[in-house]
Amino acid sequence: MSKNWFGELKNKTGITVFTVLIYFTGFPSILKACAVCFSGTEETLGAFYLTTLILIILPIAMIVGVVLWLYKKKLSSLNHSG
Amino acid sequence: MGQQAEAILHETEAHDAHHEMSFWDKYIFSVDHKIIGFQYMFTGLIMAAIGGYFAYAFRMQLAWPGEEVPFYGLVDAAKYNMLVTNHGTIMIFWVAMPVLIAAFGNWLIPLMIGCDDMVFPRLNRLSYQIFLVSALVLILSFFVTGGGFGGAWTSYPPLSAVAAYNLTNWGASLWLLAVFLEIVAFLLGGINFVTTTMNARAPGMGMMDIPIVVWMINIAVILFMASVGPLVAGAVMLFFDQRLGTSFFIPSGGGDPLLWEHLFWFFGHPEVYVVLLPTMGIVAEIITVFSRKKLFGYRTILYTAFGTGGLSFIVWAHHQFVAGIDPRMANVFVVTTILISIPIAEMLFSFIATLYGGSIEFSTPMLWALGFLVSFLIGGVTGIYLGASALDVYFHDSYFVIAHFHYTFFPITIIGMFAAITYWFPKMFGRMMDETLNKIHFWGTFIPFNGLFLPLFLVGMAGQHRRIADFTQYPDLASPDLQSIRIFATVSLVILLLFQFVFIYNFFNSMFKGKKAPLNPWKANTLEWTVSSPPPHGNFAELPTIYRGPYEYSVPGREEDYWPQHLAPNQ
Amino acid sequence: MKWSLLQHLLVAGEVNLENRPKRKPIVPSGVFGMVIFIITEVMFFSGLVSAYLIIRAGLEEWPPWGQPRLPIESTAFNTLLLIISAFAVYQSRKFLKNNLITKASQFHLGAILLGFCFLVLQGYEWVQLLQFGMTLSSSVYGALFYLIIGAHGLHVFGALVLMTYGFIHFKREKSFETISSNLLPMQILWYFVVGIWPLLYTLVYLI
Amino acid sequence: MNEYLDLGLITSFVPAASSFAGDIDFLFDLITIIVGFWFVITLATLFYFMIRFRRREGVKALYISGEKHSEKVWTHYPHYGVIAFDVFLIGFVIVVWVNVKQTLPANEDTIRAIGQQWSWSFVHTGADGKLDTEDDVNTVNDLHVIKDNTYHFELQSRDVLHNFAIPAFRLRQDTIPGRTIRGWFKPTISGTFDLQCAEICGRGHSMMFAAITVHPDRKSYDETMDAIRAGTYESHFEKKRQLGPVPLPFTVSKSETDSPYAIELAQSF
Repeated sequence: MSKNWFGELKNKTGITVFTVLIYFTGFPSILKACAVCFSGTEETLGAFYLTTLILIILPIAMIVGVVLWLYKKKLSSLNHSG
Repeated sequence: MGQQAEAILHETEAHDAHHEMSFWDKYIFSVDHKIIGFQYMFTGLIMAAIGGYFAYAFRMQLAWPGEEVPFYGLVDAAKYNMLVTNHGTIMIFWVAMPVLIAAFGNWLIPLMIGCDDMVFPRLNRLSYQIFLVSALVLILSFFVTGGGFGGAWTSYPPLSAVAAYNLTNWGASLWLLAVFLEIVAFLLGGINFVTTTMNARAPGMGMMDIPIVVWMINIAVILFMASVGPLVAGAVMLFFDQRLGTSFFIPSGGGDPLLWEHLFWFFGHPEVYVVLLPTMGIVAEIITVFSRKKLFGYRTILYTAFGTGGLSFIVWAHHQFVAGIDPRMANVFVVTTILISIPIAEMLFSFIATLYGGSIEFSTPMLWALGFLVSFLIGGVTGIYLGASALDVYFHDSYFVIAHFHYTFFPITIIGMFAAITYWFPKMFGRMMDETLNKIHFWGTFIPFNGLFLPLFLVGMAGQHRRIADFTQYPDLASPDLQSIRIFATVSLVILLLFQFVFIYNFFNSMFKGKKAPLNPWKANTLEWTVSSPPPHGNFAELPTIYRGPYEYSVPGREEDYWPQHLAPNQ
Repeated sequence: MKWSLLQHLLVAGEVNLENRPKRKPIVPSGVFGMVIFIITEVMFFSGLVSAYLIIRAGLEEWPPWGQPRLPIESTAFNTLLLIISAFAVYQSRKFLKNNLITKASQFHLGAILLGFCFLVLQGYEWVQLLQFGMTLSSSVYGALFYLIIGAHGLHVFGALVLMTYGFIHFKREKSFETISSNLLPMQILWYFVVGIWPLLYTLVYLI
Repeated sequence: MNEYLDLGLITSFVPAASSFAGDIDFLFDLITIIVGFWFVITLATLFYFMIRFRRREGVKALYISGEKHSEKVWTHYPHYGVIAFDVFLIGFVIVVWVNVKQTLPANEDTIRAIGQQWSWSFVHTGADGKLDTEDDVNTVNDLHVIKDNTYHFELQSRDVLHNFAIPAFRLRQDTIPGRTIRGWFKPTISGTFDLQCAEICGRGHSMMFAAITVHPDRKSYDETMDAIRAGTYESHFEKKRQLGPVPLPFTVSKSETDSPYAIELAQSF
């Protein structure tokens, strides 16, 4: 057993977990067996995905934007006075 | 009130000979942040009493179904639905939010950051007035024809959208209007809180010298402001559906009921953290003072709060695992949901680490804070079960969910509220509370609380689901064992409610007849303990300057074990 | 007593913490408060837009059978009015910086008038659409149109009321800095109201 | 998966009557062990600190900022543990979820459940194994299936949201008006179980319950179906209703009532 077996194991576990997640979240054969997806139309599903993405990204982006803006203002005011 | 504001007031009242303010000006239409905080607090406490009374009525019905409930009467199906719906709504929107955020936010922010009032005092007053109207509209909705709204606090359409389905034509609309007004009130208040904290801090107070509770209230407010928009949009659409004949959420007219769940839960989940974070802050203040320890990892706690806030925007779909969303989307939300346990766990570990090497005094506020840690821990770990989508297939809308979120909300709202009240009471009213009665009240609340909600985990595991008025009709759920569990929970609730009278007596008795409180009875560092109690209008005689962080307890080489923020280093 | 109560409720005299010598905030309170308010507003409109996208995706025919098309051209003109008004506000600020108070007030007034023109034309369009049989309850198409465009119209109206109220500052105040800082929050709101319109126009009218 | 780990926490209350019930019970037990481990350790630490560091005369508290790296590790190590267990858990959770909700195994038969205020209508396929044909058998509040057969279900709703919930099968799924939601289950124990509506659906939500009967073999199932067609079958549901205690008093004021179901309900109780 090599010395850095732990590092290898960690790396492998990470890759396995990642692959498993990708497999289960997006694999096309499972898509066909999706129990709920048939209920609405394709477009509805797409719209739900799109709006989910919008709603997730917008608030975080705005808050981060405002914080960065304040930070910049703060830095420039410090430079101005000092 | 600041000097400028006072000057303006005097200008406008030039014709008034009195310098004394009338009762109305002083207590009802005051712009003083402390009075507005009291107004929020007392309204919240009255609403808490109503919510508790509702809980009593429907728990009695569950324990002894079909029998007259003393002090209420017969609980039929319509009344049962109305009771559970409005219990949830009141406890979240009219107790947790006003007491934890609005009352203590108003009371503490200006005092703790060392300024004389909120930045927009009139906006603040308007906020409370709208809030009061919203509470009155909600109470009115119980008495209109058809009775109060009975479609659960989540109010899923089409049930909530069509009067023929919910049979509470006006109750549903008034309920929605009340929620809408309440949200508007908090928007106004929230703008005020964040702006005050940003712009009105005492000189010398850097970002990392702000007490954690002020930080937490601000993070909570920002979360609220950033998440509430979709709910407001949804509420307007639902109101149109109810009153103007549109069909945004009614499938026969081209709408989509899932859309409401989408918009509602986008707000609904951050809301949990909106009420959780202020209590975390209150607990942080109390455990540092009563263990005479510096807070373990100020920055860690702060960053975990940011992390929690950010993550709370991407977990909401776990409320819809079995609601008909795409199961592939559910997998992503399982990951994010379980991830959110990480910052919260880190925060709790930091609080526990704060106790290490301390000198812990078990006074009542400390008991409440420790009680919070213990019971919130149970609420937190049971959340893992429900975040796991596959288990949600079984536990969705069961009593396991009820027990879980009461183990989070009860500690947050009720225990957090009592912790804060008992801790800041000497400053609020200038008198001490009776310690013995306080301790009786603590044990009389904490033990029955566990007796009430631990059994609900068991009935939840047995598959008992929510919002059912009478389980005796369900052959599998009517077994005597389960019924005796229900009776046990109900008896615990009654005991819990009875012990609240101890608190009410103690509260008002101490307010008028209690022992006079010294300036700083707990020997705490933060700025609110430097002003006289109760603090006068304008708070500080002269604005303090800040020299250090808020948690410098037991500093080596110093004789006293505390070091207030405003003392200059040579003092 | 009554009069003083009314005054208390109406007169906007805030505590002016910015004048305290010891502390100088990075961003003025009014501006900061307005920015936070606009975050909420953006989320409100994103909720409406989400609803629009989801409901529209669920219907096969858009616009549904028997519903009138929306007037794209006249609204394009309307859009132009709104954008010009934003430029007028921008010019007004520029003049204020150069201490030209009369010109600044003229441009401010111009922006308000353009805003009112927008509202009036929008109202005229609504009257016509109602005559064509497109009402709130005729279909979810009409409902969404009136909801989103109406929500925006209400915001325009609110912002206009604020801007008109802000016009008083030109008469009352003496210092250019005070006028500028007092007007800034309202102007930010106006920029927001103008900025979100092309988005809604594209979404509701064009595609 | 419950052959690997079975604490019997849920099965002591309600039997595990479907093919995936064991997986869900296994997951519950697994989470209980992992979470219980952390819970006990954390709570023990908390109580130890409370007792060990209580206030004593002349003992001053330590000054620890928790900002130094050597101090931070004390919260970080348990934290890494939590992350490791979280990742471990997510793997199992997703495997079970994919089995239950994301895959649709080949079926022997299909049933349709239609929710309305406040009863369930069920459609059985009859002899040809297809829905929407002449020999369909319709029942109200009474569902019949055969043991060890895999069923697909189609959920529909006439008015509001309902939830098709069978605790013994560990199954809950919302029904949504305007959509048809498909899924599957495979009963493994014969008997009669509760079928509930688990999403609030109005005034009569408490009354909206049905029974699912799992027949041990096809013979018994066919006999029942014939009896239902002939109108001679007394449903299990009805028998249970008579045994149960008094129904709730209902007050539905006539002026408020627009719903035909509400009128029906008000008259029948």
